[in-house]
Amino acid sequence: MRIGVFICHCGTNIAATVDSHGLAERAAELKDVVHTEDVMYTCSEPGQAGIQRAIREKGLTRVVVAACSPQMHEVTFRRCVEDAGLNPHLFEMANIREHCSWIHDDKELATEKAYEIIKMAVAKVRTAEPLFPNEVDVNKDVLVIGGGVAGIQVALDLADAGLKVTIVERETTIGGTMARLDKTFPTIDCSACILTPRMVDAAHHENITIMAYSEVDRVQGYVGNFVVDIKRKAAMVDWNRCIGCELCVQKCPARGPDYFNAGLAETKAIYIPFPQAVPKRAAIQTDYCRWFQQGKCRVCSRVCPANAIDYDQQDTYVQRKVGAIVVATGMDVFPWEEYYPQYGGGRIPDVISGLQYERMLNASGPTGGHVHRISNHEEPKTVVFIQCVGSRDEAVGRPYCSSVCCMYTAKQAILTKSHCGDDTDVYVFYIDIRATGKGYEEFIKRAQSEFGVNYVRGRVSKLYEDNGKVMVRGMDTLLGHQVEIPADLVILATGTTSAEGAPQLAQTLNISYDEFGFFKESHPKLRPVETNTAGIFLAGACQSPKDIPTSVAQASGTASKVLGLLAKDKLKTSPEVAVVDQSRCVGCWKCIDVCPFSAPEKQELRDGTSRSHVIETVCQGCGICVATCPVNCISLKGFTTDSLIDQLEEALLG
Amino acid sequence: MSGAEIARQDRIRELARQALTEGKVDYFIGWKAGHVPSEVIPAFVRNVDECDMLLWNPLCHHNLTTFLKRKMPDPPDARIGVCVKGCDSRTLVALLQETLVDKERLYVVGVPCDGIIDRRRLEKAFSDEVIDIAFQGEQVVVTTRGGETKELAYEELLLEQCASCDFPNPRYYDDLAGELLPQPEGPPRFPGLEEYEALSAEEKDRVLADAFATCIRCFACIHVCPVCYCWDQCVNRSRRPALVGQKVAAKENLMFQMVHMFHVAGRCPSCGACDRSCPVEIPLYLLHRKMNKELFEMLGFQAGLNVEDKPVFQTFNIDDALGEQ
Amino acid sequence: MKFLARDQLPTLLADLSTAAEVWVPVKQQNGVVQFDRWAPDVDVELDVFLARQSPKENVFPQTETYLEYRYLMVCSAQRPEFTDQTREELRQLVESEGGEVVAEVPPVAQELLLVADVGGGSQGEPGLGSAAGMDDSAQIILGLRPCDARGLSQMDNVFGGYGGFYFDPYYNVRRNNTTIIAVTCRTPRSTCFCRALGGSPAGTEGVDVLMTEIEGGFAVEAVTPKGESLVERSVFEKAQPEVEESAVAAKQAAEAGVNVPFELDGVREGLKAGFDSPVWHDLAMRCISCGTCTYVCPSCYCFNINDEIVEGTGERFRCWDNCFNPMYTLETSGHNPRESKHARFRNRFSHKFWYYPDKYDSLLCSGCGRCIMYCPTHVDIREVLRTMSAETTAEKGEA
Amino acid sequence: MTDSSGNVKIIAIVCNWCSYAGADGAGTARLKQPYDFRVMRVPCTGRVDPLLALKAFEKGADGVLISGCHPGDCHYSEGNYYARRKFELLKRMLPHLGIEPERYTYTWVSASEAARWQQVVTNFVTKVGELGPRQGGAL
Repeated sequence: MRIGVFICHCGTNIAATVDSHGLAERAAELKDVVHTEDVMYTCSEPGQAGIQRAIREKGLTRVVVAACSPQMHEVTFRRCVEDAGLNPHLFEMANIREHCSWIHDDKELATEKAYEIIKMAVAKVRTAEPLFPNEVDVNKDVLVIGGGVAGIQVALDLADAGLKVTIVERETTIGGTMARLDKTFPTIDCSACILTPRMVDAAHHENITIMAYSEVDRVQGYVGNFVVDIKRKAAMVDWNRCIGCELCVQKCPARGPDYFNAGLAETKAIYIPFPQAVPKRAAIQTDYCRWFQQGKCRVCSRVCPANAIDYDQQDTYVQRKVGAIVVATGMDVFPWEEYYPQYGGGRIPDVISGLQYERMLNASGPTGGHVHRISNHEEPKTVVFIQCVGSRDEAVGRPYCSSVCCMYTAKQAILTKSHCGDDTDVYVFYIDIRATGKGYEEFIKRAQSEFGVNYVRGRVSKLYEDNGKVMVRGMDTLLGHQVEIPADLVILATGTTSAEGAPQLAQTLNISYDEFGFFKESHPKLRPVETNTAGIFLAGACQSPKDIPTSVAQASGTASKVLGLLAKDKLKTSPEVAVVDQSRCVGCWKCIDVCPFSAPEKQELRDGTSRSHVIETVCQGCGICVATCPVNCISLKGFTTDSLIDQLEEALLG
Repeated sequence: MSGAEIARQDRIRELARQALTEGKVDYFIGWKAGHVPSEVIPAFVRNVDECDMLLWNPLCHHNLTTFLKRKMPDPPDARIGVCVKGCDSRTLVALLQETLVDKERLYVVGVPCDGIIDRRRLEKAFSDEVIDIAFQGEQVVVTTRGGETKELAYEELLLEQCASCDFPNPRYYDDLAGELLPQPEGPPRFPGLEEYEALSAEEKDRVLADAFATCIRCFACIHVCPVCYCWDQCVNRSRRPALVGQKVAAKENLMFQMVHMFHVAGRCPSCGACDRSCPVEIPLYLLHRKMNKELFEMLGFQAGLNVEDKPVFQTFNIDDALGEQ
Repeated sequence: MKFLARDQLPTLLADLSTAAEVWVPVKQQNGVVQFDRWAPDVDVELDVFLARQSPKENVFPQTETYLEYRYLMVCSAQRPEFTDQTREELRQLVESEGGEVVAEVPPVAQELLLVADVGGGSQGEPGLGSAAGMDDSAQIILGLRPCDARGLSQMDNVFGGYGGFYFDPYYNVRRNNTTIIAVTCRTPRSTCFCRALGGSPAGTEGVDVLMTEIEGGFAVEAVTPKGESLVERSVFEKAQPEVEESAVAAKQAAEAGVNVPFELDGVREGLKAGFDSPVWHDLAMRCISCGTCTYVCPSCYCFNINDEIVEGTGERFRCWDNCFNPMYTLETSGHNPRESKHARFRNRFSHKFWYYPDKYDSLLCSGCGRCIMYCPTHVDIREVLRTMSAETTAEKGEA
Repeated sequence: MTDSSGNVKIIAIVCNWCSYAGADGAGTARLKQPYDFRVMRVPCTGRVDPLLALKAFEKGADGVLISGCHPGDCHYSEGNYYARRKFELLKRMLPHLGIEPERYTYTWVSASEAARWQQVVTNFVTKVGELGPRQGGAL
């Protein structure tokens, strides 16, 4: 055995607190180590070339790189040693940066710790065995979860490239948040004019199936071979018959809150969210339906010309087999009412959210595009916008910037002027203006100079009703004095939050999410649209707050990653899987009990006895069976019990 | 011996005879007298005319379920009749839960049990060899080789676990030898731990270090255990992985026992077979009974109660409320 | 013959312990009697008939380190080739480390050499596999029964190079430094069968001094020259004639208490004839295949050898093994010729009464009965031997 | 707090997907941590046999910390559910084996909880440090 150890300086990232050169000398005394060197940047081209040269010239059979986290560069170095003819699994990383140099100050102690980390890695690599991946067939169909603008973009890109795509959308129509917007910044073009043609494209595309009013219930399998159970929620309307004529909606006597219009209006118990809905199909909100609540009515059933109403409809489940999954579940509006009592907590009628105002501005919205006060339906003369409600505010647990509010507030301020006239006073309370996109800064400037919107830097401390007005009390921090504005209408630039149910979906998919419910990308810079679960990708605002241009751009990026994955006919599976030493298996079948993936199976031997056998391409390498097997005859390649014990001994006895 | 005990013994013989006559089993496992009357040993009866040597009395401590586990039946596909007490039946249930014994090849005679006497404690009361133990009502008459005779109260000689038995009746059986006994009420009891539990960490460490320094790694505790069935493949012997050091020294010996304990966790009902079999009398119950106490407090779980249950570590509950921080 | 007054026993032990480590049966906290180091505050337990284990471990420890070693990296990054200079460097290293080079493995592995730190014990002179480094201080074992002493004497053959076979340095260093003071049995148990094997509760095989309990003290006889010099001590009084008479009476009483449950003649033949007999299956039925019987046996001697190593530093040691252990006969191929329980079971008895006697001219059983007492399922060696003897008769009868 | 004396030996067994990444995050954020712990990476806490933790104690560890994904967030969906039952039993048994309860803990740290990782490690190492190296030891 000939082990080479390469110790990285990482510029000064490691070398400032760890004596990389000294470590190279010490590591040379470790058993089986025949070559050591310290390198300025091991991951650089010359650094990697140095490793390959040492493998060739010194006949190295194992390599340890002591540098950054394996999550950063394990793949890089595995490829590097493989190119030099070594099996990539005869390589091990010692993380002396994230786990040592960056968290310590004392150079002597940090160097000692780094030495032990290296010893543990050497001990681990010593028992490493060459591993070889398996190949599995790839299913080239794709599931897109969420039919907003990002999901539609991904679906269209993939479908255009020839892949079969299924869009699962939990509402009755695709379109997502963008469908609820009036205009888009910085161009002030009509949101629907951009989006609805894309929705129609998706609906008519021969490679796209839209499953609206459906949710992902269960996901099994692995990259290239997912099996997804989809729940089709009962709409109480047979969508194969419904023609979207809306007769039922017109005649329905019962009303319920209107999610699509952000609660600004009511809708009928049987409804179609908006005229351009795709698919344009009716659904009954049973909570509000008289038939379901009181057992009488059935008006819709009587008026339906297509005989589509089905009061007995049940949820159904369908299964789809796909090779990749794109999560594009978007975002929700921050529920400001719960968090901002100082703004009335929702009890002042003329204080509304940005999305409500968006619906008010919209010509097909509940007010027909007419801006008025909620309290008395009069046109407002003074309109105040308050930014960063539910963003950049640690007091409400939202430290992040929602990234779209500055821009949509400017847009809405401009639209206010055009809807209500120049004589309407418009104020915007802001902390900072973030206008980093193309044409964004110019757009803000236009709002200020061309449209005369008053930007006041400062937070609003309190909103209260007084004499028919909403009193806006705040601080103008530039002028340094209190201001109090009697407003007719106050619009809160409510921030974005992760979509409802996002953590549950993440658990179903086995992907990570952050404390706010946004899904985590595999690496913010290197793998920004991948998740840590192979074959599952992200697009749009489900990952972090995004505006439309960014969502669409990312969606196309995601589509290209999916295409890259599915361009292969076969996929290599990780060889770090469980394997049974059948000569020692006692056939207690505990492994079969505990495996979440059904990877172990009973295999009959020639002598008639049965032993456990792990199907390599099904095994995901978690090792639950390994910890469960009483005779320890299952070992997890790459993480054998012996290698763990060796590491323990190095850390404790050395 | 009480009338009930005699009735049970008669019934065991009768059921064994029946099973053998009908060809239901190839052999029947019960208890019989050893080389001295004070000794009761496992009996393997193949012929009908041997059935009369089967015994039932408070010396029948052996958990016969151990002879059902892997590699024990001879021939391997034998159809076996077996007697089980309440505690024994729980180990059988644990094996059945894992489908590691074939129900179809098994004929189980359940024996309600009033409690087994602690022969070890009894013997320590004499310097001479105890060769006869007779039961007369509530009294136990003990005779030594030298001819000394003493009468002792049955109640006071019971094994600690029997004195507070929660399951005097078998949990699983095909036929019953005798009437069922009243089922004790209340939560399960885990006797004999209080004194040890009250010790400081340092004192416990001392007790265990002393106890396990005497362990000779004979594997009696493991091989006698009905739910420890890895036989030749026991990881305690394995060099790859080398989970347990092969040196016979206190640390390694305790680790050895930890392997046993963690591997039977969720399936061990504290039948006490390991404890009774240890040739150097290491108080194994301190570990195994404690483990069961903790499992009960942790998840309300008791091993080997119902065939359809899953052993506690082969399943989970999303709502497990445990003590992680 | 000498006499030792009972109240003089502590005086004797104190006297003996000045020159040697003295081991006596002691009742442990849990009531189990085991051999333990004597010290002034330790009570010698002679009432309990047999200690739980014989003092086998005093001459044949359950775990015994042969040697410790570590790898020196002579061909590490600093010393890339194995040259004369490397060899010289190594020589110097060895000098400073106090070990011995036992292997050089260039150029195949090119990177390591093995250095033995010690031979035998934990510290001392170099010398791989020799007993040079062993602790060779004297020990005296007092209070064991004649069957235990006989067990040791039976083991002597296998370790002592009998018949030109292997001479085990470790065992013999200890054995030669050990003095055995046995005590005649007072109350033999029903499990005793020394007499069936030609022994006696007052037997002297392997014994240096035999003490027999009589009224007021012990009748003391020296059996070997080592014993002769021991009983020279002043604590021993000259025995009066009645001491001798009492001793004879005590021995006779003990003899009378030991059963002869089978005839030794015919056992070996029976085992041989019945090797393939199905009766082994019945006999082994109760066996749970643990190793208790062999580990409490005063004459079972099997062991295996292990290496445990961490980062170039290792230890080679032996541990008791037993024929019920699956690895006892496991072959590298994975095949185990004694796969089944009955085959392992058969080996134990055949070895003690057939294979060992054939090779070492000695039985390997002294009839102490511990295996009967401590077997978790009370497998009875007497029953096995009786049954197997009958096998011959049956065979002969048929013939 | 930062770099302590180095007189106790602590093993931190962490899962690859959550806690290892969380520890990475703590490093990236330069969150100072005590010196006395060594990280061992496994794919999932479900891979961790409680006997491995006992082995660490047997080999001389003064403390063992196991950390994985939060329940419900396991990369393999169920690993930490199985693991926590075993870890809890171990936690309850260790004091019974003469090992102070402060010397062992199991917890959940997600990939985004860098600060939590720092806090978990610091608290644990501080507590074990206060107890000092383990004396004697049946295990």
